[in-house]
Amino acid sequence: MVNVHKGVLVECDPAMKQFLLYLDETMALGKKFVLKDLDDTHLFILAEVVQTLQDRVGELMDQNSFPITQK
Amino acid sequence: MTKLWQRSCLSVCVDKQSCFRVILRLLTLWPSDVMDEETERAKRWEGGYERTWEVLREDESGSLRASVEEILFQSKRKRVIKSHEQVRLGMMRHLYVVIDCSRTMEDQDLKPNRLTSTLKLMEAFVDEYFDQNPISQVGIITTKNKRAEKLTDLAGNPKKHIAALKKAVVDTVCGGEPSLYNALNLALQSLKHMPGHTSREILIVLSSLTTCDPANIYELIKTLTSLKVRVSVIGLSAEVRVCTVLTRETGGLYHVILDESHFKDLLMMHVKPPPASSSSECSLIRMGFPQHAIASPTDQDAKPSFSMSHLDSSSSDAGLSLGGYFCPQCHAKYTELPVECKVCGLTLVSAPHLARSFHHLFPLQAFTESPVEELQQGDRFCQACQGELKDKFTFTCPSCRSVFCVECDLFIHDALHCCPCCIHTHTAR
Amino acid sequence: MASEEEVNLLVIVVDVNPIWWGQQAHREPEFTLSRCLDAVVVMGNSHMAMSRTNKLAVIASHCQDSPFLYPSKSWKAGDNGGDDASFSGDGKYELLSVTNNLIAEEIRNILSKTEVRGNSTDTLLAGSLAKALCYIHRVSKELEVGQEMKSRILVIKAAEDCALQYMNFMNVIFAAQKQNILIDACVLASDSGLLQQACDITGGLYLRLPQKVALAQYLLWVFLPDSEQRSQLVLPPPAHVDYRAACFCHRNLIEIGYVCSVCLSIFCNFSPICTTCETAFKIQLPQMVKPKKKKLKQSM
Amino acid sequence: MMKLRVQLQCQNLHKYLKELSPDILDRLYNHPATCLAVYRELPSLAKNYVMRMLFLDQPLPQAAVALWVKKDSQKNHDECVSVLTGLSLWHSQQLQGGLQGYILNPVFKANLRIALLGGGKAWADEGSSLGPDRHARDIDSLDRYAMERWEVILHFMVGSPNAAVSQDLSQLLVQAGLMKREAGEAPYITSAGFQFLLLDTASQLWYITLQYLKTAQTRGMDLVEILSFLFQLSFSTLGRDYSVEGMSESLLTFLQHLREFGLVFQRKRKSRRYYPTRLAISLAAGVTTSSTSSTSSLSSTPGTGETGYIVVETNYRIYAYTTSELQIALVALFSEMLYRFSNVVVAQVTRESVQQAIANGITAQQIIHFLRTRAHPVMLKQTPVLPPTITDQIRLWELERDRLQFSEGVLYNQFLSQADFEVLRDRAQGLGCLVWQDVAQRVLVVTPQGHSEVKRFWKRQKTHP
Repeated sequence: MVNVHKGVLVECDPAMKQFLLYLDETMALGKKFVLKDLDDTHLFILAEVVQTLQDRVGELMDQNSFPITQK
Repeated sequence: MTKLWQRSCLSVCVDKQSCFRVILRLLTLWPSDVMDEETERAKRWEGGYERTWEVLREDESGSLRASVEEILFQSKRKRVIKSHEQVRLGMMRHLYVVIDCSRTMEDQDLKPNRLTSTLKLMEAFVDEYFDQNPISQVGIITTKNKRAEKLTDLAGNPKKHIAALKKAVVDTVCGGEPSLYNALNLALQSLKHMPGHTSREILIVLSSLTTCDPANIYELIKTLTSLKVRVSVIGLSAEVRVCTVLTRETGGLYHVILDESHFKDLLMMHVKPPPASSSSECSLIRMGFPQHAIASPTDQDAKPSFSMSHLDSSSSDAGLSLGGYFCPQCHAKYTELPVECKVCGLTLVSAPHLARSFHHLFPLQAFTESPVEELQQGDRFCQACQGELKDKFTFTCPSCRSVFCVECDLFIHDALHCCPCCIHTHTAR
Repeated sequence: MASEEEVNLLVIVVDVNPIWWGQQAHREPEFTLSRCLDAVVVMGNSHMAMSRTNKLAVIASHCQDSPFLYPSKSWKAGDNGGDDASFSGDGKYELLSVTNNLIAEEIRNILSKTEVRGNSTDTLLAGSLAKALCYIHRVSKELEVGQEMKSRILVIKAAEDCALQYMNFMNVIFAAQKQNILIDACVLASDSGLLQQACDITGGLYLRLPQKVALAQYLLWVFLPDSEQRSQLVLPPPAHVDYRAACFCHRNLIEIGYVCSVCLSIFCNFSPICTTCETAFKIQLPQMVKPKKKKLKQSM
Repeated sequence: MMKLRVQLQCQNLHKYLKELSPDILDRLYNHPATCLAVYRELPSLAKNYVMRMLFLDQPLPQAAVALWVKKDSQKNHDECVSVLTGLSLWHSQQLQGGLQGYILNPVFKANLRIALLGGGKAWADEGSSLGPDRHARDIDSLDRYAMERWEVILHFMVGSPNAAVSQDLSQLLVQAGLMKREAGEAPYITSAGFQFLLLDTASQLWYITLQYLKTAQTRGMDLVEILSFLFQLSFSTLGRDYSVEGMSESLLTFLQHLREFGLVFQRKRKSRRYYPTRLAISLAAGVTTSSTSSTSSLSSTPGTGETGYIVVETNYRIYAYTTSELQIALVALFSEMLYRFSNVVVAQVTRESVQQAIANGITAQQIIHFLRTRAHPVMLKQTPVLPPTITDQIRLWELERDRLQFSEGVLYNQFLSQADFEVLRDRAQGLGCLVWQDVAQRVLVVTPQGHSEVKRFWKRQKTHP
C-alpha cells in the first residue's frame, strides 16, 4: 500500500546530512524529525522543525567560525 | 682556479697572525684602488635615500604641494641627455649574453626567483635589442656546474632566442658554481671570427659571488682585450673584484642591481649601440633587399615552396608557404627577414630594418629649457600636442624655435626621434 | 570614475596641399577639396556617433604646417563653447554640429591665411603624423586610472610622397608601431610607397581609391570599423609592399647594394669613401681593377 | 519560512525596446535622438552594417551581406541580423531578380542621417532664444545639484528624517518594489531596495527610468514622446540651457519629475529654461553598463564627477573617505563601524555584519560590486582591485547560509510494484510537480501544489486499473 507523508525535502552536502542525522538520533530537538533518509544528499523531514533546524545549523557554523579580525 | 677577491680575503683571515695585516691592506686598498669617492657614494644603496626630507620645503602656507610638484616634474625630466653627438657607433653588433645558472640563481630576492626574473627580463631585452639593432646578432650562453653551454648560437632572428628563453624558464635547473672563464672562452671562440667592422660584445649577468675557473682568468682578459671584445657585467649580488678588472680592461660597464626595475634599466642600457672603438675597421657590406612576393590564393599557378630557413630546423611545421622573400642573388626563399642567405651568404634585409637604426646615428638634439613666463599668456600651447603648457618649464627646439611641453619633449626624444615642427621644412633630412 | 569602455581615438590626417587640389579642380571638377572634406566630416561624425567614448581629432596636412582642425586649441571638449553661432539649429546631434562648424571654420582660416611658397606638390605628411602621435600620446596620458585607449590614424593622401622625408617618416612609423597605433591610408592619387610601408608595419589598411567620388562610402565601408571589428570583416587584401631600398647616391631602387658599416648609408656602387659619414673604407682586395664585380668578403 | 530571494533585474535598452510593438518603434524612430541612442546600443558589428547601408537607397542581397564577415565570425553575423531584425531596423525585401535583400527601415535611416549630417528641424529650442540667462549655471554647480537631488532620493529610501520627496516619486518607488507602504505608515525599504542602493548611480538611474516608463502610460503620458525627450536630453550639451518652448503639457510634467530626480536643473518651477545635468547625459551611458551591471562593470558613477572613496584592506577593514551620511549608511549596511573622523570612517567587515546584510536580501555579489565600483583610485591601480581574500570570504559567508535547501513536498513510498511507481511518477512528471525520485527504492516527492492532483489520479488508477 502506498504511504503518503507531508514534509520538507532537504538537500544538503553529505557532511551536513550527517549532522542532521546526529541531531535526529540524539533527540536534540526534543523528538525525531527525519521521516526518511533518501540518499547521500537528501532527507525528508518534518515541516515544523525547519526553523529550529536552521537555527541549530547557524549555531554550528558560529561554533566553527572564529573571529578572523581583531579590533 | 681564481677565487674571488672577497672570498680570498676571508680565507686569509683564518690565519690569525696575518689577519691584522690583511685588514690594513683592505683599508688602504679598497677606496683608492677600486673606486673613487664619488662612485662610492652612489654605490651605497642608502645614498639615494639619504636625507630625502631635506628636499621638501614648505611654502608660506605650510603646504608641501609646490615642493612635491617640483620633485615630480624633475623626475619626469630625468632623461639621459648624454646622447653621444656624432660619435661613431658600432651599428653591427655581435653580442653574447652569458646567464649565470648557478645555485645562487635560486635566491628569491627577485620574484619569483633570480633565474625566472632574469629570463623574463632577457626576453624583453632580446625584443628591444632587435628593435634597436636590426642588423645585429645575439647569442645566449648559460653557465652552471663549472661548465658553460650555448643556449642559442649567434643569430639575427629574435623568435628563436625568445623561444629558447621561454623553454629555459621551464627546463633550467640551477646548480653548482658558474665558470666565468669557460663562459668567456666559449663566447670568444665564436666572436673572434666575426669581421672587423662589427662590434664584439659579451654581457654577463652574474649572480654568484664565486667562479670556478680552469685556468688563469687574467690571461683570458688579456686575450679579450687584444681581440677588442667588450665585456660588460650586471651583478645580481655584490661587486666582485674580478669583474671590476674584467670590465675595466675590456672597456665595458659594470653595475650591480638594486632591485628588479633597476635591473631592467641596466639591461636596457645595453640595448643602445656602444660607441665604436676608434681602431675598428670600416667597410662597405654587400646586402640584398629582397621584395616580398605575395602569391594570391586565387592564382592557380602558385605552388607552395619550402623556405630555406626551415630546412635544417627540426620544427614540426613543414615550412611550406606560398609567398616569401627571394634572395636577389640566388633566389632562395625565406619567410622572414633579416637573414643571411644559406646558399650564397648574402645578408638579406629590408629597407625599414636599416631605417630603424637611423635615429642612433642622427640623434635629435636636446631641446633648451626655459621658464613658461617667457611666453605670452595666449600662446601657451604645446606645438606638438596642442595641450596647454601648465608646467613651469617649456622646451624649445633650437633649430625651429617651436615650443613643447615636458611630456612631448620626452616622447619626441624617446620614441619619435624627430622634431615634429622641423619636419615641416623641406630642408629636413 | 573609470569607465570600463575603452576610449577609441581616431586621428584623421587630411592632405590639403593647395597646389594638388588646385590642379585636381581642373582635372576633375566633380571631386574638389570641399567634397573631400565633406567626406572627412561624414567619417568623423560616424566615428563619434558610434560610441560616447569615441574621440576624434582632425589634422590638415599643408605645405609648411600641420594645423589641427579639431580639437582646436581654444576649444575644449565638455566646455561650453560659448559662441552660440556654432549651433546649426537643425536636427544634427549637437556635439557633431559643434565639431563640424569648428572644422569648417579652421579650414577656412588655414586656406585663406597660408601663403604658398615654392611650388612643391608634395605634402609633408611626416610632420602631420608626428603631431598626431604627440597628440595621441598626450590623450593617453590624460586618461583616468583603469581606462584604456586604442588609437589609430587615418591618412587621406592626395599629393606625391616627399622622398626627402624618408628618414623622418620611418622614425614616425616605428614610433607608431611601438605605441600600437594603426596607420590607415586612403590614397586618392598615385600609390605611396611610404604609406604602404607605414600600413604594413603598423598593421593598418592601405587602399588606393578606384573612384575618388565615392570617397565617403569607401571611408565608411573600409576604414570606419576599428581593429576589433576588422578581424571579423572581409576587407581589401594587404597591398603589395615594395621593401627595396633607395640608394643614397642616386635614389634608385636597388635589390643588391652596399651598406656602410658605420652609418648604414646605402649605395648602389662601391666607393672607397662613404659620402655620408666620410669614412674611408678598408678595401679588402686592393689589387682588383673592378672592385664592384668582386664580392666583398662576407661576414660569416 | 522558505526564503525567496528577490534578485534585482536590470534590463538593458534593447530588451526593453524589443518588447515594444513595431508601430511604437516606428514612431520612436521619428526622432533623430532616439535613432542615435538605439544605434549606439547596437553590437559593434551591427553598427558597421548600418553605416554601410546608411547611404544606399537600394536593398542589398542578403547573400552579399552574409559575405561581409569572415567565415569564423559567422556567429556574430547571425547575432547582428537577429538584433537588426528584432528592432526592425531593417526589413527583408524582394529584389528584382527574386533574391531576398535587406533594406534599412526608411524612417530610421532618414533620422539617423539627420542626426549625423544635419537637416530636419531642431531637437529643442535652445535657451539663446530667451537671451542670456542672468542666473546661468556652471558645470560644477550643476554636478553638485544633480548629486544632491539624487542623494535625497536615496536618503528617502533609507528613511533619513529630513529627506522628503514628492508623492509621485514615493509612489514610483513603491511601484518599483524598492519600498513598501503599509496603510497609514511611511513607506519603508524592501530587500530589493537594499540591493538597489548598492548599485552604481548609472544603473540606479536606468532602473528607475525603466520603472517610470512602465508606469508612464498609466499616468496618461505618451511613451514615445517622453522616450524621445529622454534621449534628446542625453545627447544635449552639459552647461547649456534649453528652452521649454513648444513642450506639451505631459512633457512639462515629465520635466518636473526629471527635475526631482536631478536630471535637469530648473531654477523655478515656472522657469522657461532648463539645464540638463550630467545625470541626464550619462543616462545613455548607464544603458550600456547596466547590461553587465551586476558583475563586471567597473564604472562607479560615470560622469558624475565622483571618484571612488573606499579602501579595502586585507585585514577586513574598510576606510571610506567620505563625508556623505548616505555613503556611510551604505557602507554600514554590511559592515561594523569602528571609528568616525571628520573625513573618513573606518569599518570592519565581519561574518555577522555580512550575514546580517545577506539576511536583508543583499547578495555577496552586490556587496563586492559595491566595494569595487566605489574603490578609491589608489585601489584601482592594483589588480585585482579588491583583495581576493576579502571577496572570497564574503562569498563563503554567503554560501554558509546555503548549506541546507528546503523545499516543501509530499513523499510517496512503499509502492507495491515497479509498474505502479512508474505510472505515478510519469503522471507527476507530466504535471510538472515531481521534485525528487528514487527508482530503486520506489520513492518520489511531489510539490504540495501537485499533491491533490496526483492523489486524485492515484485513486482513479486504483479503482480502474
